[in-house]
Amino acid sequence: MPPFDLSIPAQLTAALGPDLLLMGGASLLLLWAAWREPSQAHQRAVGYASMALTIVVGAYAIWSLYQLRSATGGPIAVDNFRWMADAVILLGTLFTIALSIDDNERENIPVAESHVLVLFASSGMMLLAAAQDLMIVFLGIELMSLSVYSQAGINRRSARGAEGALKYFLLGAFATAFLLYGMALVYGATGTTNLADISSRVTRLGLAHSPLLVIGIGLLLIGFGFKVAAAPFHMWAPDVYDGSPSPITAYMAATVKAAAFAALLRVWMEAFPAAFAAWQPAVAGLAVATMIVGNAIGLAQRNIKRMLAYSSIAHAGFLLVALAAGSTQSGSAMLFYLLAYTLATFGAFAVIIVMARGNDRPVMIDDFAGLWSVRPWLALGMGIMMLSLLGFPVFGGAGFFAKWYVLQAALQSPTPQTTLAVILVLTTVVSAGYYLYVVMVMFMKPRPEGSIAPGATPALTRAVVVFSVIAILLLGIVPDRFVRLARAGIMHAVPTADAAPAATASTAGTATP
Amino acid sequence: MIDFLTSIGYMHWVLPVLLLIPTLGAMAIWLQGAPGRGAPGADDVASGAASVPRLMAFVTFLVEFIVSIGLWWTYDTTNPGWQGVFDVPWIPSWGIHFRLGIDGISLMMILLTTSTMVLAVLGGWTSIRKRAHTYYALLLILTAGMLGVFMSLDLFLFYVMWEVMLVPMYFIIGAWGGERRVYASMKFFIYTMLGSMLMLVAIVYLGLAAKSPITGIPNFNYDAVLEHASITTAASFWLFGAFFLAFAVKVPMFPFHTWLPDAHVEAPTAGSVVLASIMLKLGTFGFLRLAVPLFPAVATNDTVRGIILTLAVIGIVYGALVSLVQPDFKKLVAYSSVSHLGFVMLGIFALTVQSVQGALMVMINHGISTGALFFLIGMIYERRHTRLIEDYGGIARVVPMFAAALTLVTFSSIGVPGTNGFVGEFLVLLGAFRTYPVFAFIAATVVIFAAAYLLWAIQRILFNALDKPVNLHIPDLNRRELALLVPLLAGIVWLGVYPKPVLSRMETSAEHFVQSVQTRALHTVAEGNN
Amino acid sequence: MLLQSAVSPGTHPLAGTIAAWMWAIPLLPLLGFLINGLLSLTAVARFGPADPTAASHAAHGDEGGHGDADHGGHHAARHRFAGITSIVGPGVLVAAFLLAAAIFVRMHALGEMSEPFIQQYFSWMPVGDLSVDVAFRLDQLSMLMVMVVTGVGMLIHIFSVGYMREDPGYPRYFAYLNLFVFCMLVLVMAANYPLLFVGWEGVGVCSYLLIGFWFSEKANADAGKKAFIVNRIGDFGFLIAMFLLFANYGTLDFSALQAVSGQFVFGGALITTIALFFFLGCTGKSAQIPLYIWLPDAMAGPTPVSALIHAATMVTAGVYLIARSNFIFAAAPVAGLTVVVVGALTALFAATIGLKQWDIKKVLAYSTVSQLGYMFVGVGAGAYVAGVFHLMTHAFFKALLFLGAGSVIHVMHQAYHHTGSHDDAQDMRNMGGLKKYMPVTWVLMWIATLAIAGIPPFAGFFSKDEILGTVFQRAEQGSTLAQAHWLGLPGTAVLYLAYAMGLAAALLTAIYMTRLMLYTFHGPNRTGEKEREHLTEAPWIMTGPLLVLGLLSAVGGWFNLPELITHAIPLGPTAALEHWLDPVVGAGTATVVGPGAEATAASTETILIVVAIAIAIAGISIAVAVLKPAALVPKRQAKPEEGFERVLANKYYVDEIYDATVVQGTYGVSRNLLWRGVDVGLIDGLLVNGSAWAARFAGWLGSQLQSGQLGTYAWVLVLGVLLVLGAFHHAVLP
Amino acid sequence: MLAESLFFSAVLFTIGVIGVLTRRNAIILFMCVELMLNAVNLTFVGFSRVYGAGGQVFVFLVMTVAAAEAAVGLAIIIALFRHRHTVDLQNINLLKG
Repeated sequence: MPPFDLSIPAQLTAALGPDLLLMGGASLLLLWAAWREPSQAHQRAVGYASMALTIVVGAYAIWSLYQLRSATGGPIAVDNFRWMADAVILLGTLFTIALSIDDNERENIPVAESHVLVLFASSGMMLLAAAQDLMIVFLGIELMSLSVYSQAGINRRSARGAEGALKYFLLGAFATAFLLYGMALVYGATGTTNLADISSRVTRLGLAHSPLLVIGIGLLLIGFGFKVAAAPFHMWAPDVYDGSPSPITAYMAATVKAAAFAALLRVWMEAFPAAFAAWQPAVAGLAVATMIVGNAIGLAQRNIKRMLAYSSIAHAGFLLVALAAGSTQSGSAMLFYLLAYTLATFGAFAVIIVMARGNDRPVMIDDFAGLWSVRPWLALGMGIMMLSLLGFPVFGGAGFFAKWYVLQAALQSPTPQTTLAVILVLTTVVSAGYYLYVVMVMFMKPRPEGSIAPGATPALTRAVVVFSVIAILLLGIVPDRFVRLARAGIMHAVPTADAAPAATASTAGTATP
Repeated sequence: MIDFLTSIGYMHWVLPVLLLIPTLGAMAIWLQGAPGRGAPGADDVASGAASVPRLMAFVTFLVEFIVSIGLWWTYDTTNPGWQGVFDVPWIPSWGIHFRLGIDGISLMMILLTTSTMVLAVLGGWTSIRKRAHTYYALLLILTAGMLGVFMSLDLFLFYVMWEVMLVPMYFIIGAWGGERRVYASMKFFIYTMLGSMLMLVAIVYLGLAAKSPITGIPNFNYDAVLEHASITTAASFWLFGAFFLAFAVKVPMFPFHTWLPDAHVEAPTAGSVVLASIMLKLGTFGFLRLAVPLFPAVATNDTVRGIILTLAVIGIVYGALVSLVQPDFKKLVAYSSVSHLGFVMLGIFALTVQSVQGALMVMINHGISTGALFFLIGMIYERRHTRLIEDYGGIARVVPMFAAALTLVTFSSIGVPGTNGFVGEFLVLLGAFRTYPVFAFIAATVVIFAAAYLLWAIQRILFNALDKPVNLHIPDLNRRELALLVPLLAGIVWLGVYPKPVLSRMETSAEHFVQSVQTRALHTVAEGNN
Repeated sequence: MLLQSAVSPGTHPLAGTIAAWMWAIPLLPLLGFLINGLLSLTAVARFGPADPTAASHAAHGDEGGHGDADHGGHHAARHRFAGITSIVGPGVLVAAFLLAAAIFVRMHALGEMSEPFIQQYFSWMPVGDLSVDVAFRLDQLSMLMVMVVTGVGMLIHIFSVGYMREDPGYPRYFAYLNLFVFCMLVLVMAANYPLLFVGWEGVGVCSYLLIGFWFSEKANADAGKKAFIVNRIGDFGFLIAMFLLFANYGTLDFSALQAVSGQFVFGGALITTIALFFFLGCTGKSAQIPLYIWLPDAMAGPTPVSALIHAATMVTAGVYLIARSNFIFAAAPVAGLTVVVVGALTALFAATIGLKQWDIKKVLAYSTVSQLGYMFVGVGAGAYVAGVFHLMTHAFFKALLFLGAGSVIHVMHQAYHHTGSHDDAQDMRNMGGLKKYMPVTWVLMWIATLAIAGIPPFAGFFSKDEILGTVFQRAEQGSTLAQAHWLGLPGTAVLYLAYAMGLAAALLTAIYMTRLMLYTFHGPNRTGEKEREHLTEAPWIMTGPLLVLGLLSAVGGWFNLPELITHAIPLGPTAALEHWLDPVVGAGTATVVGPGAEATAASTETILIVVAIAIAIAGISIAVAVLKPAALVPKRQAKPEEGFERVLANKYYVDEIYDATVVQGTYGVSRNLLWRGVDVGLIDGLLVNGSAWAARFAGWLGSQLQSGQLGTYAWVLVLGVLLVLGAFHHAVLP
Repeated sequence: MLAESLFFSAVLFTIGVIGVLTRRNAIILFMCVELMLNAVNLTFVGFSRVYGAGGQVFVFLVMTVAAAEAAVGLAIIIALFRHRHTVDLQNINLLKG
């Protein structure tokens, strides 16, 4: 199908309707947020409105998904992968705002704009998921990043928050420069910023070994590697996650990562399939380094947010395995993984929010000691999150299928990534060392004498936990429907990495959610 | 009996129902009381809070056992194929089915499981004093997982069930265990996971190797993988290695055994019993069901076989020798398990009908005898709160019933003829001697060491002078404990004297196993040569 | 009934006769075991509280009850079920003996019976081509053994009623004893090796339980355990022999094996190995070098147990096994010579130790070891009949000796009990002059002593003489044994040597037995003044069985009179036992004798007999001449031995040597090398926890890099840039 | 001209990188990043000479974004300064491990 002509309103809304709705709505909400004196009530009201907007946009995106429209070429992709990614992103957005409403109240941050910032960041992410042009990628990344930089420091009373925000900002900008340089070089090599055009020119002109292109891909990989916190570009993540408010940390860990991976996958699969041989070793190496670094250092953590930060790094490594496989399954495996990871991460952070003590004091893993005896349901929820992050069947629900899918993608690749698969599972065993430590502390350690029970769980936070647990467990028992949805989300360009162009049309065309 | 069972379509629904009963039971128990009721850390037995869940658990297990026992009659011993097959698509996009079925081997394992679990509840009747609801719920989930492994005819399902068992056992050890329970449970979990994770990769690989050429969807159906998976010789070695590691840890084979003593020692009685009686069998069952049949050429490769048999025999002798010097009775029994399970491995890899049947018998016998030993240790521990052998001495005078039971079980574990222990070990050694006389010869020396370590232990517990005043007033077995031991003791004698009903139910499957592995190994080798 | 459902086809002459009831012979003692066992448990069973944990916290108020159950047998009241046990325990044996006797009569009436009568009950281990049935086999050999076991067993059971009645563990004792008889009967009646092994191990278990019957004494429990473990070493050999048989001949059934015995390669390595492994089993069960060490310790059990198990029946199982496997041993002359050598060595060696023992039962124990050596010399030399004959006569006179010693101990014990003394009731130095107080026992013991010493016409003379005579014949006449070589030595030399050793042992036997009699019954009495009043003859329930055994010891030789004697004096049938056993062992004997053997000249035979008698008389004379019972002092005042006497009294320090090398070696290796070294140190410490530690350390190292310094992060990032670009390096190169 | 501009921009970019690596003041660090961005802009412009206007559009995009970035960045630096009264990055290491 031809690309949409964005100058025709009908086609514009078909291609960018949810994005425009979100951006427009967010702008209006920003006005409303700035209109009143900061207060908890106002913050809450804006938060609810933001959630409502998110739900509407989400519904719109899912409706679009079922329209089965697709178009090739052009700056904006209209395909199932995009809508699926949007759905995952918006789910994370919804969770973030819900948690923020409660967390802002608890931490006394009466900033209504915080929710709007989340919406803006999310609109950047949606752009990323849809970007079929490097310019749009850049725009999306910056829109997302700038909003999140501010988010990280939203608690102005927190020195830790400010430090985190600064580190994030400086390193983020630094990495963006590499990303941008990469884009410039790719542009220089191919003369275009459109992904489909890049791909066709690389093939047509035989640019797969062009130094400009190859260095450009490398620099792009570095830029994206920073955004997804792949080792060795991960160093910012633990500090920033540690310093930021917990909902934002979850947002960064799950949703930012989801968006970055969506864009990474699209760029790689649509623009550089012909250079597979060039980038595969680097991506694989990055995956290995990330898995090892994340899981090993995770073992040494006593602060739960930092632990989850390293866990998040490790998961980036697992996702990179799917990318390195470059198989038809990579895209859907990644989507499924991101969904499962989003659920588990937000669930875990929701519990951390409940456990927080305020006063800028970090939550330590040992604070969970004996949680089972005072808050059994909470402990159970956290246990399920941990097992899900570990990728354990049934009790970890969706987490296991996510890992399974990635493994399947790795092994189904035209060049089966057995080594990566083995490293994946071995580092998973290492990760059991810290995930289980949390479980152990909650269920097997006594509650320390004189420790205060955590306060009541606010309604929205509880809703997030309950929803995550139920979704994780359900996905862990009957994942087939979502697997099929994720399958349908495979982009049209992906199979070219399999060097099977004939399958391209059929996969994208016949797939139905 | 058969007519009645056939008339209600028993074989069509029994397998899923066997999984459903404990799952529902667990939910019911948990919802009934946990986590809302009762102060945490309170003594549920004394307060009576434990009586409802344990009764529910007992009834559930009893129902489960009664439902399962029908298999004894309805199982068709002449049919070497799967029976009671239940097959529904689970995740069709990945070619995964919820496919259950049994053969003679899994039949016996299922019956062993369901019967042991009834006793396991009784065994912890008064010793599980905290958070009783959760404990019994976990025990039920554990049962579902174990049964699932025995029934699975889909590799994916097998893996899922394999892991499902892990979590309840982790909690049972970690939350209801002894002093070093945290270390033990963590070690147990990570050790086992290390083994099983590589198996996961291997399973994915196999499923993809058997994928449909038309749709490209992988196929995890056991039979499909067995028949259609196209694997290169080199790959099959690696894949076998992955399965080997998973199962060897579980068995446990030397040198992958060190989680076992810790887990056994720290676990509560029912945990130890389940570990010893059933969970260890899952490892050897894995060899019988997956590792060997899927890669017959590797399993019969001289080098591989030599290594495995060497490890098995080392385990046999080593386990016995290390048992000899254990100060802790539970640890002693744990190491003796290493020794006994070595016999199973020897039997499986010697690959004669006698040795395989013997291995199966050892699996059952070890379940009964070692289970009984752990029950007995649990009983005496409940009275004296020590497992150290030297803390006892001469107590046969104050607890004669206990002493009589322990002595009989000990004889069974030693393998005295007339008890079940002899039948298994004799058959394994006899069969193994035909193909691997040297290994069998070395393994047979254990008849000496086994007598040495166990008799020395029970002498220091039951006999000698009753010289510690604290032991003067140990109460003897109560009626519940006696009721729980009697079936085990009866089983010991029954299987020792008349094992034929059991042997005949496993015979077709064991013969099928040996023959198919041998012919398929030859076939594969021939293909490789072409 | 299950047991009758599978009786073998009715073509056999014994089918349909009383012999069809042969299954009941072992089952009767089993029934006795069940009844007595239940009685024993019922009497002591006292159910614990429903919640033991709660109870153990509050238990200490409950005084009494358990504390008084003293199993030491000193101060307790008679067991409340003693009456029932006194009837059931010996009753089942009497019934079994009567049944066996009836079958024997029926069998004897048949005259020639070439085929064994086999009853199959059920299939025990049917696996593939292996088929092990629970089946009993009645032939002449097993009939003989059944008679010995039930007969002697019955007498000892009756004796036990008197000996053990006051013991608080009375029903338990009879339960074990009945179980033992059951196992022993299974052993001798089994129709295949695995079932024989059931009995073989079963008697070991009972022996274990009975040696440690008074388990509260550590020494007793130790002795039981030692017996079992040492026996297990032998059982290992038995198992290997079975595996070899099955692996090579595909069956373990006696009849089937006999049928394929034509395939045995005469003197081949395989058959020799099989025979040697069987013999390893025998050295364990029958207390031969090097595994004899358990038997003297086994005297820790009640004395009737020593008589039944450790003298008359169980320890002779090895002899039975070789006789039963004669077709195997006959085909393996090297193995046969090994048996002869080990038997002769044991006979001599044990006899020397017997010279310096003070414990009356220890003397008898070493005597038993020594006599078992004789039996092995016999069966090893292919004189299966002679071996079994000595087995039988030994059962009579040794049971008598033990029971007599039991009576003495019983009486001594009673005396000490009355005065509250704690002296050793078994030490001969504390006895002396008992003939005055126990005349009946004294006479009977002398009969047994003369029998064991080999004085005609008592039973031992005939059997021992036949063994020694046969060994001499085998050497002289160029049998297959004589033609074989043993460790390079010609078989003839080995056999002559064995003969000489046998004679030497006979001399020593006469000496130590006379010593025992002199010190116990003659000379002055060395018990205290107060004890002397209580010394009296044992009750009739004990002396009654002694009388029967005395009779058998006296006339047991009639069962197999040599032709030389019947030729001269027509006392009875010539070589009755030999004829009786011929269908079972005849072929084996013929193989050993080899073709073209001539009968020994009557003159040679006469000389041999004269030498044997002379040696026996010499032994007794030496003992009477040298030993001075009057000079003995009670144990408490005795000085320790010196020089070689001390070595003998300490049994050549064999136990100590075994303990220091084998036992401590095993423990040491297990504890320090395997457990602490390999398990805890290497596998768990270095590999398992080591890798966990390494992962943690790596994590710690990584987290140290995470310094919080933005500069570091930037450097690492740039380093990463270089690495990633480096990873693309290969793509640019052509 | 293309080669020269590419080389020059690469040099500029490297200077920026070195600046980031060596300086300890947050604001100077940020300036170095800006330098890097501008180096990239130069590259785009250079390539535009070959390929047409596309690169120049990108440059405008980058400039706009950089401005926004500066706004956010300076705000963050000020927020931190309020807490720590310094922008020397060596002293800013509350978060580590």
